[in-house]
Amino acid sequence: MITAERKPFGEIADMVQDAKKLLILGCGSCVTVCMAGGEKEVAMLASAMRLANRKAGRKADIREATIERQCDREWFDKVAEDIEWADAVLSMACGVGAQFCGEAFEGKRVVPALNTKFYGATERQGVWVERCAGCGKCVLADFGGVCPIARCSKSLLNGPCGGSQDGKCEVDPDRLDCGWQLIHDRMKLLGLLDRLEAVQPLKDWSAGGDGGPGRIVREDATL
Amino acid sequence: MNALKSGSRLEQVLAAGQFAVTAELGPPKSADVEVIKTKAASLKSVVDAVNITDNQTAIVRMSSIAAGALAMKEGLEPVIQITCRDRNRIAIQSDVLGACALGLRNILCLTGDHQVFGNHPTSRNVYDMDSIQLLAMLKGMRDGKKFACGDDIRNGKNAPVVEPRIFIGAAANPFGDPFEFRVVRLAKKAAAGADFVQTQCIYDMERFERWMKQVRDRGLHEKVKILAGVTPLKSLGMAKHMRDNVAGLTVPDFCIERLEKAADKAAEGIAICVEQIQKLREIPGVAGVHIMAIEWEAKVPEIVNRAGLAPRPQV
Amino acid sequence: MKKPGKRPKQRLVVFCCENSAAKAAESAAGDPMLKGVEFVRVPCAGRVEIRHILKRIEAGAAVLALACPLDNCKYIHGNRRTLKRVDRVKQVLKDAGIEEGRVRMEFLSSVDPHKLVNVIKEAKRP
Amino acid sequence: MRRVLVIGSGITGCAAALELAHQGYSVDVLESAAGVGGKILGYCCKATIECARCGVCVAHTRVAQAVKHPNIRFLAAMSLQSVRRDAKGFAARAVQQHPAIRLSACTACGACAKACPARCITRYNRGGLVQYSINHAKCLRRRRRACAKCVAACPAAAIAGDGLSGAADLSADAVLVATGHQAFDARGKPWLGYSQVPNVLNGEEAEAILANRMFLRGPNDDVAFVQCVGSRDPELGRNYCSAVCCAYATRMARVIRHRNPASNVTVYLIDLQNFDKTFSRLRAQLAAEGVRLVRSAPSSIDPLPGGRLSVKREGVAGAAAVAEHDVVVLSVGMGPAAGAAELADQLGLRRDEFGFFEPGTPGVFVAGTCAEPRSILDSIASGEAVAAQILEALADPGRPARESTADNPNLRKIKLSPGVLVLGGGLAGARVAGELKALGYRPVVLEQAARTGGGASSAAEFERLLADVDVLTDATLSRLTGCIGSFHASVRAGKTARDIDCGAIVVCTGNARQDAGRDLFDFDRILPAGDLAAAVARLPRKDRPRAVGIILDLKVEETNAGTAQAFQTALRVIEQHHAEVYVFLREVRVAAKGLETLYDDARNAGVNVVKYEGPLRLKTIEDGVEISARDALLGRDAIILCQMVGVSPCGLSAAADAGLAALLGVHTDCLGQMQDNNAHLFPALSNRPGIFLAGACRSRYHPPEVIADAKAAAMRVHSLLSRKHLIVELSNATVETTKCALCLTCARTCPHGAMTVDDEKRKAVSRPETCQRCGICVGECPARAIELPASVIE
Repeated sequence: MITAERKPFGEIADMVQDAKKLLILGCGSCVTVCMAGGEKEVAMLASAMRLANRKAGRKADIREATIERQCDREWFDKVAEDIEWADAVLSMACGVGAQFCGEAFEGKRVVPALNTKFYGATERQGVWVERCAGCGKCVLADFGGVCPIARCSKSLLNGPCGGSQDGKCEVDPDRLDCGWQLIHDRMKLLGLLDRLEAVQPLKDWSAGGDGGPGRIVREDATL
Repeated sequence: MNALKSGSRLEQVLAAGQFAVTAELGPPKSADVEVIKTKAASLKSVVDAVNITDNQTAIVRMSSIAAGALAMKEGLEPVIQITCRDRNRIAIQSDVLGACALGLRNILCLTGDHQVFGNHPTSRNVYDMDSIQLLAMLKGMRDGKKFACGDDIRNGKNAPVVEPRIFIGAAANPFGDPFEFRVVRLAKKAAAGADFVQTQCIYDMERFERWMKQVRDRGLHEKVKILAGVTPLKSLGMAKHMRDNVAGLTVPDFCIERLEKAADKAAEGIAICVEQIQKLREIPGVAGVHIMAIEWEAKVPEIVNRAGLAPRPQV
Repeated sequence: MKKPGKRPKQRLVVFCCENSAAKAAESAAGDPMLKGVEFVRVPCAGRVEIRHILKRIEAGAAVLALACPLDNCKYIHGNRRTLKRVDRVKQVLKDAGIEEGRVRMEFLSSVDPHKLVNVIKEAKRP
Repeated sequence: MRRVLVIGSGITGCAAALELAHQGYSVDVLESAAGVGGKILGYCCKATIECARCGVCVAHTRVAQAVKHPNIRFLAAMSLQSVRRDAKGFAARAVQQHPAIRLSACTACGACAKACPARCITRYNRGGLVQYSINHAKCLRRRRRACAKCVAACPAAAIAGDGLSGAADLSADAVLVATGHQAFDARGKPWLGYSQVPNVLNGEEAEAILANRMFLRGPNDDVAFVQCVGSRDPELGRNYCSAVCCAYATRMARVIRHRNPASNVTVYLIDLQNFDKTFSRLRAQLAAEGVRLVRSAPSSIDPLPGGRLSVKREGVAGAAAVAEHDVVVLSVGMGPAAGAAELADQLGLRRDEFGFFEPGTPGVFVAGTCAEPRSILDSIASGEAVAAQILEALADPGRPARESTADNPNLRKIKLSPGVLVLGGGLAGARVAGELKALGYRPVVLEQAARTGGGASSAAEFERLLADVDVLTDATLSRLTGCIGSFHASVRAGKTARDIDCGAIVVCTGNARQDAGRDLFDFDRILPAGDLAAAVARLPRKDRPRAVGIILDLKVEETNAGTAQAFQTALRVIEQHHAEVYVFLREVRVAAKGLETLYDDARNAGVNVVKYEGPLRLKTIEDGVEISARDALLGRDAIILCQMVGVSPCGLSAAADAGLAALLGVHTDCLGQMQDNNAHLFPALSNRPGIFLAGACRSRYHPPEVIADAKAAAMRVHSLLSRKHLIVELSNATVETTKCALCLTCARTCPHGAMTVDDEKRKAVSRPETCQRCGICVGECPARAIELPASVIE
């Protein structure tokens, strides 16, 4: 999923301080799962805004809504009226949803309440970890299913640097596993250790973010 | 190795089967040329070549090529370090051409310390490639006479091919994990194009010897010249810091104990270093020693002398 | 879309876990300190949601969440979950510039009615 | 219907009565006091923000449940006059000592208290236990005055009119003695000033004060606790450890410090017993919170002008040391209750040298603190265990009342599988299987090793316990699905795979000791203490060690089990091989029956006991292993050369199998052992309904404790499965399909494993039989998709 964290309250409040009518719009998919922008987070942020406004003597109407996904245009229909009503929409979706909301309602100011972080998985309740860097050309098959680009701090393709110690990465030994230790262990388990002896050539980064804004077209699905 | 690849002094010493000695020179954190002059003065004629570090530990310093050119003027032979952290394949190839044009003949390929350790931790890193890919790229430039993209190294269709003639080095860390992969890394570096390697500083002799055995078992010492790294311990504090805070380094207890007992910690540190060099010379496959006297360049002559490595051979 | 509910002004709302504070409150019934306090019984402190607390604070009340002592939750860790939620509410209040003391959490067991009276006394103190 | 007479309504009696009543037994509980519940009524909660696991609150819950149970009749203010065996069992006569309120009829309306002119009727209302009782000393009828105002006022006819002359003839198939204990009368040590000097309290008085107030006297008091008053004292004829005093004193010390961090609290002690699995954490907290532990037994307590107390003790190197305190609490030990001798005569019970009851005679059972000093939680375990024993002895596992679902669409009837899976074939597993077999079940025992036996125990006993039991050796659990009442276990035994359906699972997998000492053991000179005696005996005579060391407390706080093993080993080595034996320990852990005497026997036999402090080092040299440590008593370093050294594995016990815990969905605690640190789960419950725990996997190591654990676990299984059907109300958590994001937060946060994902409905669902209606999932769901019908809050 795309993981995100809510921005500090002060930053959000500054962005929307001149909105007299504010819609806080949650998203029901990834950011609900990673507890950053689901219905509960919307309610919590709305409470904080109301309390802060009251304290500061500001008058502002706040509406709350959460739609299934902000990355699909259709779901916005349900809240079209609220969006029309609002001076500003505070999107609690990832950067994708927040932008898409603005595209769906051109002329409406949409501001993000979240910082979008990475493609991640739930390690355990309350902990999300990065697993994919979206390089556009998946190399997992060569590395036993462990991505050297996302999981090595330096995205090394040919083995661990000298900072691998006791399975941990020197960049943050308390929290980070050495991605290459994981690759090594997995390849060993799979009996494929010898494959790591091949020198990996330079990677084509143009398939991912370095190739400009991405676009996928499924010809069979388009008309 | 009959025909020399670069003709550098370091290459010649190693080719002649002499026990090579290299040292390290950290460029200044300013545009101050005097720093290079002072450090060079103590290293001149004492060692065969001197590594010029590339923004080591991700702290901004004078560029290694510029500092290397200045050091050369002072009579040293530089080994230019290049890391993958700050430049992409375009910039690095451009730098290599430039270095070569300035007469610099040795280039050492490194992945580079992560920027979080340095003074610009919020910067963006590059890591367009890793050190092994860098080695392969440089070998391709020298031997294949082509850029990484496949184009010939020439100024135009009819212009001559002028490839960089360089002696290519790499680093090796026998102390990182996973231990059994360490020798594989060396093999990959040799395969990618390393002519020589310098190791991380060695205190844990037992682990180094185990690693060297693996190296010899694979015959790697015959493909690539191995210079064992040493760092004299300046003080007890430094020894403890190296033991506790530097990933990929083990400082054995006996070193700490010796320093604890010694009245003159610095002298004891030098003594330990000299003993280590003598032990390293005994290990088959070790072709030289790389003395990394961190901000202590002045002590290198004493170490080289006491280790019986002076004077350096003329080539 | 929701708008803040209109509730009569409450001075103190106490969320009481049925397994501890609610029993203590029964034992302490009649104590003058408990007068005017609104008790909300919950099967476990872990049932209390952030929105429940915020809603009451928005309505002008102070909230006291009472849970079993840590490691003494009948449902293992309902109290720890609520502790985290109360911390979150505090953050929301801090963000909004509201005094964090508007929400408090205390831990007491079913056999400590005197402690219940004591924490309510503390919570009522302006 | 089977009938059992329980003598004593304390927590042990109530715990046992509840189990028996649940099985359809009719239980009479005789109580000589005016109110029921026994000692716990006067004990305080010892939690700071963290539970101290004293058990006072859970004990109240149990007593309250017992009071409400229709099959249990409480006979308060009555005592046993006579008892004799007859053809059917026992015929007993109990006499009313003074007027009392019948709990079963009382509605707790309070009319009697209002009507009483002498104000002698008091209300007890704490921890969900509400009861009125008549204070006999103040009652007018005691003074032969005609007063029946309470009788008249009671709308429920719960107070008998004839007060003093009542008597009851009771018949019973079995008698359970649960008469509890009596605290040592500290006047027996006059130099400590009890009852002479103001502000010198005993432990029970301190408990009673803190049960009702925040402080013993004032918030700034300097408080001292004096341990081992009337226990571990041969001169008083009380040469046993009272097992609970270290617990209550240190827990109260923490409470006092917590309530006023500026107050000084000191505990004078000899050894700190390891009374709980969270003990090491508690010790760290004591240190962090500044509770002073002073190793000394005070020699006198005297009043000072101004009201403070002067406490004299022997200080360092024999010099006297004096400290001043405001309040001193004497931690009085447990002794046999008054009347124990008489009761023993009536029932033909034997008593040990200190007056505690020995295990019963046919038809007569003993449990709780009348048998040995026990904590509240251990008393509950003892009560559950003895219930199983009674069911087995009467060869009648009972039959719980059947509930009907016919006219309630909100109820669902779920069939319970009668199968039981026991994981582990060690002491606990074999015991559980044996108990279950006796209760009519056909358990399947899974043993990871090639044979059953686990740690150390006699082969014959294993054979007896496991006869006719389906035992799979070399077997592991590979998958578990389902929930309480119908688990499906996939098992690999040797090369074959097998599926087992069962209604309940008992985990008895012990602990992984082999991993623990790997950095110490060379298995030649340094080996696990448990293997030491056998290893010495295996050596040829000429190679036998001249000196043997046994080391406890090396890495973790030692338990009773380690101490028992150490001294038993020491005695064996001395007797059989005449070697010198040194036992190194930090504390003498003797908080279980017989251990203090074992400790004395060992010392009398010549075992050298070294109490050490600070680090202990083992150095292997040519002719043995050098043990060096600082002798805490002599205050100097001790270096002892031993040819063989045993290191107590109990002290090195490692975590339970984390993989198994995850597979079972069972939580582990701060030590990595199974079962949360949670008094509600004690003894046998896990966080997952239907999965029970016994023995070392939940940190019970001492064999008598393990056996009690196994019985209690069997009782829990029986209590569940004997119902045949589970009747559940459909008031569990519900999930709104359109809102559920399938994020799995509920499944991850439900402590009971009740939430799963229904693939067809594309939403999370809760299992009604597992859901405990706590609402944690509702509180956590980020999509607000879950509701708990039983608790709707707006």
